[in-house]
Amino acid sequence: MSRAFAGIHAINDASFRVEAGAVTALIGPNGAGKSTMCSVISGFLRPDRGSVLYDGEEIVGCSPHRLAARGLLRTFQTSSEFPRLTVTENLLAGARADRGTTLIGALLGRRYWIAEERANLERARVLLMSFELLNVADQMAGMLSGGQKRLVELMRAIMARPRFLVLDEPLAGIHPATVESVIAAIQRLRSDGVTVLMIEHNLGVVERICDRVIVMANGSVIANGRMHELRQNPEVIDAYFGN
Amino acid sequence: MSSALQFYMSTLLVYLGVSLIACWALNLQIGVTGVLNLGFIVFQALGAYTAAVLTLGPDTSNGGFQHYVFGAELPFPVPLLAAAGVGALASAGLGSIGLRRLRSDYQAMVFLVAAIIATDVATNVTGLVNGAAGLSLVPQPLSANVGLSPLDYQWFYVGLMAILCAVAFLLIRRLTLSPLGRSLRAVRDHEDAAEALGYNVYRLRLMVVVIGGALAAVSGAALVEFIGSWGPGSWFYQETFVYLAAVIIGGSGNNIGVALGALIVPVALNELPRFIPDFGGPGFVDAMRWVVIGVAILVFLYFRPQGIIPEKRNRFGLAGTVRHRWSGLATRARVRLGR
Amino acid sequence: MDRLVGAFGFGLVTASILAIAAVAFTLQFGITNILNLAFGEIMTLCAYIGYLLNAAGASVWLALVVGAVAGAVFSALLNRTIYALFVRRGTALWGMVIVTIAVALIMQNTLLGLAGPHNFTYTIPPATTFRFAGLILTSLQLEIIGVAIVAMLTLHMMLRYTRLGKAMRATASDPALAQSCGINASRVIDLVWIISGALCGIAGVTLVMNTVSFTASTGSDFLVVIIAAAIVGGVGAPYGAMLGALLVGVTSEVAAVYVNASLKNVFAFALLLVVLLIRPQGFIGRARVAKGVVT
Amino acid sequence: MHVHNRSKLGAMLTISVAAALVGCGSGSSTSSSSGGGSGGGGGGALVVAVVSPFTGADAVFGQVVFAGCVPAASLINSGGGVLGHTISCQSVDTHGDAADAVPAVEQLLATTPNLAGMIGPSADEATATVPAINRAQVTMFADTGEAAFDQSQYQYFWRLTPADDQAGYAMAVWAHKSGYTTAAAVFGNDVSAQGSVPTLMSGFEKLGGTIVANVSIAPGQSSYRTEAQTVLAAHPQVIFDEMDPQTSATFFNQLKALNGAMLPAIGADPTLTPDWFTAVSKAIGTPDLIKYVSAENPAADTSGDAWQVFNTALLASSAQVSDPGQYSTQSYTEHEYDAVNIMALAMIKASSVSPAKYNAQIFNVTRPRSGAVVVRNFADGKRALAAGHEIQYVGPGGPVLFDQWHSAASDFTIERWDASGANVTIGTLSPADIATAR
Repeated sequence: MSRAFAGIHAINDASFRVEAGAVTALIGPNGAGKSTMCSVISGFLRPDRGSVLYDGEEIVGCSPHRLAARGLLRTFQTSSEFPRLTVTENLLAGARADRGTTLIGALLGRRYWIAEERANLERARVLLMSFELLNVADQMAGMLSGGQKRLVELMRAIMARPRFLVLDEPLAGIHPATVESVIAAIQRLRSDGVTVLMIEHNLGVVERICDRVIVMANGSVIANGRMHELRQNPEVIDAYFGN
Repeated sequence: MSSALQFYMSTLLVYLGVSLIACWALNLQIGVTGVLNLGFIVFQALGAYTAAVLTLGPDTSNGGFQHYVFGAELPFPVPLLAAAGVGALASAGLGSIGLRRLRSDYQAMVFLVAAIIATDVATNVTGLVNGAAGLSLVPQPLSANVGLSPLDYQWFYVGLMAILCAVAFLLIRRLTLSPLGRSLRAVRDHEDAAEALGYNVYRLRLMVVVIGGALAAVSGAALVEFIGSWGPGSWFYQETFVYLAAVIIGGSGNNIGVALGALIVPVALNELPRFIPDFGGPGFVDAMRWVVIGVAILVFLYFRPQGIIPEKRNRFGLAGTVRHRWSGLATRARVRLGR
Repeated sequence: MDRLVGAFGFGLVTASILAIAAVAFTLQFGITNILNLAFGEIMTLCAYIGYLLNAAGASVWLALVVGAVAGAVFSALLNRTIYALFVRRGTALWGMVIVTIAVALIMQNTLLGLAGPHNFTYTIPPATTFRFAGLILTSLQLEIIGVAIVAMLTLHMMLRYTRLGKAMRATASDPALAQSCGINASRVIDLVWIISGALCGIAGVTLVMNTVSFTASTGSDFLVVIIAAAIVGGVGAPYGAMLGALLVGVTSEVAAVYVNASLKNVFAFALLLVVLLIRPQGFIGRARVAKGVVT
Repeated sequence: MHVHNRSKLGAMLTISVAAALVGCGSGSSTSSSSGGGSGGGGGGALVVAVVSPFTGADAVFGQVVFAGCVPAASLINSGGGVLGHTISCQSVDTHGDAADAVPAVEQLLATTPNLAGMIGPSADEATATVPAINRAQVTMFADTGEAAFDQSQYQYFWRLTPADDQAGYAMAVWAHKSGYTTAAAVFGNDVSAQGSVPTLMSGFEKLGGTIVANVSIAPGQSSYRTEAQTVLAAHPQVIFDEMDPQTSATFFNQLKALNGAMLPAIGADPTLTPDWFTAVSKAIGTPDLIKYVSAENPAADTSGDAWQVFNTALLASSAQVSDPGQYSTQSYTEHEYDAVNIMALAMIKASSVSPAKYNAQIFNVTRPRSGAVVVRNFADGKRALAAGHEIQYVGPGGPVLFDQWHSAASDFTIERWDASGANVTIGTLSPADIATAR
C-alpha cells in the first residue's frame, strides 16, 4: 500500500496484518506514516495503490461511516470531541440508536425511542463511572481539559461497540493518574474480543498491554513481532530506539 | 383598535409567521447542523411560485396578461402541500450536487451561486413565472368560501398562519430533541468525528436541506397566498442574509431564540425604520438598515456567538446533581458557551 | 461563424477581467482559508475611488494604479481589523463566510447611503477599433487584455521564483508545517492580502473601464461570475482560476450568440454545475481543499 | 415544561413588541412627513404619501415622483392651503418589492389619520397594494402601466400616465413616422419593458416595419458585445430600447465601438431620466446622445405658464429635493405635481378633505366642458372655485381626460436631450396616432 501527499510518500508499500482479538501497537518515529495509516484503514484517505482487507474483504473506497457501521472505529490524534454537546451526549452520540436517529423514529416521538435511549444512558453511566468522570457528565465537552477530551473520545468509541478499534495516541495528554484506567479499558476491550490497533509512543505501556508491535519508519514497515523480540532487532534499534 | 390598525397588526402577524417558519427551517440547517445554505431564499420563492400557479388557474385567466407554466386552480390546502413537495424535491436536487464531498464554506458558495442562477432564470425566461413582473392577483385561499369581511379574513388568515407555525414548531422540536437532533449537532461540531462514528454526514446534511427546503417553501406559499403577488424583487439573494442574521442574533440552535430573532430582524428592523423621520435623503435609512444588520451580525459573532438565547444544554442528571423525576430523561437548561 | 469568432474575442476580454479577479479571490481562499464574499464590494470601492479621480480629470490609467493601491491597503486593513480577530477566536470556516457577508452588506450599503442609488460613469477617450481574422477589438479592450496578461505573468513569476512565492505555496498546503519550517505565516498572510487586494482593485477598475458605468452593486453582481470561474478552475489553485476564467468568460459570450442573450450567465453557471458533478475539486484543484479532510 | 413556558413568553413578546410598534407609530406619524410650512388654519397638515421605490433597482423613480409632490405642496400652502389645512409630502419606500410594500402600505394606512391622498403605488407593487388602499378609501394616483389596470374597477384608483402597451405603440408609430422600416429591439428584463415589447413588435409590423433582431438583455453585465454584434449583423435602421442607465451606458458604448458610430435609437420614458443622461452622455459622448437618441414620454410641457409656475416652485424646493433642476422637464415629476393639485382642487370643490367625499369630484375639476374656466395652477383654480365657477385644471402635464376606468389617455411626446441635460420635444403623438398601430 502506498500513499503520497504532494509528492512526499507518507506510506511506501507498507504491509502488515493485525491479529483478530489482540492488541497491536503501531510505533515508529515522527513522520513514519502512522497516522496516515490510521486514516487509510478507517477510510478517510484513499491509498494511491494497494489494498486494505477487513474480515477478508477489500475496504479501500469504503466511506468511513460504512466501516464504522461494520465495527471499524477510530479515534483522532487531535482532540475531536463534539464541543457543544455535553459529555453524556458525546457518549450517546457514539452509541447505536437505530430507532431514534432515523427521521421517522425522531418524528414518532419520545415514546418510540426512549427505551433504547435509557439503555444507552445506562451504558454511558457505567463507562463514565469507570473513568471517574461522572462529575462532568453534564458539562459541555468543549470546556473539558485536553486529557478529559481524549477520554471522552475513547468512551464515545467504546459506546459504538467496536469490533476493530484504531486508537491514535490514546494516552497523549492524559493525566498520569488516569493512564491506568485507559489501560484497563483497553484490556477490557480485548477480553470482550475487540481487536485494537493503537499508535503509542510510551514503550512501557506498549510492552504491558500489546500482544504484537508493528514498527514503521519512513512510511515502511520495518518490523513486526513481539516487543521483547523487537528489542533485539538491530534495524528497529537503529530506526527507533537508537539515539 | 381602529380597523386600519387591525389590518396592519394582522399583516404584521402573518409576516411574523412567515419569518418564524423560515427562521426555524434555516436554523435547522445552519444552527443545528452547520450547513450554511446561502441559497435558502430560493426555496421560499419556489414554494411561493408553486402555490401561486396552482391557485391562479391557467394563464389564460385574468385576461391572459401574465404568462406562467403549470397553471391550475386547486383547492386550499393543495397548493401549500404541493409547494412543500416541490421545495423538498428541488432542495434534494441542489443538495445532492452541492453537499457532495465539499468543505462547508465551499458548499455555501455553491448554494449562493445557485440562488443567483435561479433569479436569472426566473427573471429572464418570462414564460416560466411571468419574468420580472412576477405573478399577481393570486386569490386568497377560502376567501370565497368563508364569507368573511376583509378585516375578519385578515384575522382568519392569522389563525391559519398560527396553525402552520405550530405544526412547523412541533415538527422541528421533535427533530431537534430526538437522538437524531443530537446526531445533527454532532455533525455540526465535528464532521469527521461524526463520520468516524458511523454517521453518514452527507445524508444527514441532505436531510436537513430537504426538510428546511420544504418548510421554506411552505413559508413562501403562505406569504403569496396572503399578499397575492410574488416576483423576483421579493427574493433577491440578500434576503437570505436577513434570516441568517435572525438566527445568529436570536440564538442559533435554539428554536425559541430563533423565534425572537425572527421578531427582531425581519419584522421589527423592517417596521421600525418607517417610523424614523427621513434623513439623509430617500433611501438612506434603508441602506443604513442593511448596515445595521451587517454590524449586528459581526458584533454578535464576536461578542456573543451563542446569540441572545443560547442553545440549551441537555442535562441527563447522571452525576446526581439534577435528578429528574423520570430518571434518564433530559432536562434542558440554558448555558453560556464560553469559548 | 463570424459571429462565433467575434464572440470568442469578446469572451477573451471578459475572461481577462475575470482572470485577474478570480486569481485574487482564489489566492485569498487558498492561502488564508477565508472565503471573502466582500471581494466584490472591494472591487466596487476601488472602482469608485477611480471614478472620483477620473471625474476630477485624471486618466483611467492613473485611476487603475490608485485603485490597485486602494485595494491592497483596504484588503490588508480588512483582514487585520476584522477577519484576523475572528480567525483568532476560532470561528468555524462557515462562520467566516458569514463574517465576510456581514462586511459585504456594510460596505455596499454604506456606499449606497453615501453616494445614492445612482450610476457612475467613467470618461474614457474614444478607442480605435481593430479587425483581424474575424475578431473585432478596440484598443481599450486590447489594453485590458494586456493588463491581465502582465498581471498573470507577474504573479506567475512571483509564485514560481521568489522566496515569498514559495512561502505562499507552502503556507497554502500546510500552514503548521510552513511555520515549523521557519516561514512567518502571519507575514505571508499579510502579503497575500496586499497582493490579492491589489489585483482586486485592478479588476474593479478594469471591469468599469469595460462597462463604462457602474452602481454600488456592480462588484457584488460580478462576484458570482468570479466564484463560478474560481470553482470551475478549482478553488485555491491560481492557475485553475485562470483556466476557469477563460472557460466561463468565453462560454457566456459564445452562449449569447446561440441562445437568449439574457441567459448567458445561466450557461456559465450550468458549466459550473457540470464541473461540480464530475469533478468537485475543479479542473486543477486539489481534492484535499474541496473535501477538507484533516488528518 | 421549560419549552412550553418559553413559547408563551415568545408569543407575549411578539404581541407586546407589535403593540409598541403601533403605539410609537401613531405618536410619530406626523413627524415623519416633510414639505410645506406649518401655516394654515385649524386642521393641521394633510399628508400626501408618495408610495414608490426609493431603494432597490428602481430607486431613482421614487425620487422623480417625489420631486413632483414637493413643489405642489409648497404652492398649495403658500396659496393659503386647502380648507384650512396645509399639505405635506411623505415618502413611503416599497423597496420596489410587493412583499415589502404590503406592510409598508398597511402601516401607512394604520398610522396616518391625516392621510389625504397618495402618489403611487408604482408598477413594482401596484397589484399587491391597490386593493388595500382602495379598501381604506384613499385616493391614489398610481404610476403603473400594467395592463391589469387598463379596466380597473377600483374606485379610488386613478392613473395619469399611459399603459405600458401604449408606450410600445408610441415607439412603433414614431419609428414609422420617421421613415424607418427595419428595427432591432433591445430590451432589459424589467417590468415595464416586459409590458411594452409585445405591442411594440405587433405595432411596428402592423405599420409595415420589420423587427430584424430581438435581443433581451440581462442588466448589469460586464459585456454586451455579443448582443451588440447580433444587432449590427441584422443591419437595422433604428434600435428600439429600454434599459436602465448603467446597462444602456455599457450597451451603447460597446455598440458604438463595434460599429464605429452610433445608430439611431428610440427609447421609452426611462431614457429621459436624469441618471440616464449622466450615464450615457459620458459613455457615447453628448453630441451622439443628442443626435441619435430619442424617446417616447407621456406628454408634458417644457415651457409655458403652467410649467413656469411649476418650475419656479420646484427650483425653490432644494431643501427636500436634491438638485431639483434635474427634474424640471421630467414628465413623471410634472404629472405627479398635477396629481396633487387635482386632489387639492377636488377637496375644495367637495368642501371636504376626506377622500370618500372628494374622490368623485376629480372628474369635475379635470373634465373639459363648456363654461368651465381653464386653470393652470392651484391658486387660479382655488380663486375660480371661490368665485363659483366650474373649472378644468390643465397643468404642465397637459389636459387630463379620464376614461370610465380612471385612466387618462394622454398624448405622447417624442423627446430628445439637449446639451444641458434638459428634455426637448421633437414630436407629439395623439391617441389617434397611437390607434393606427393597433
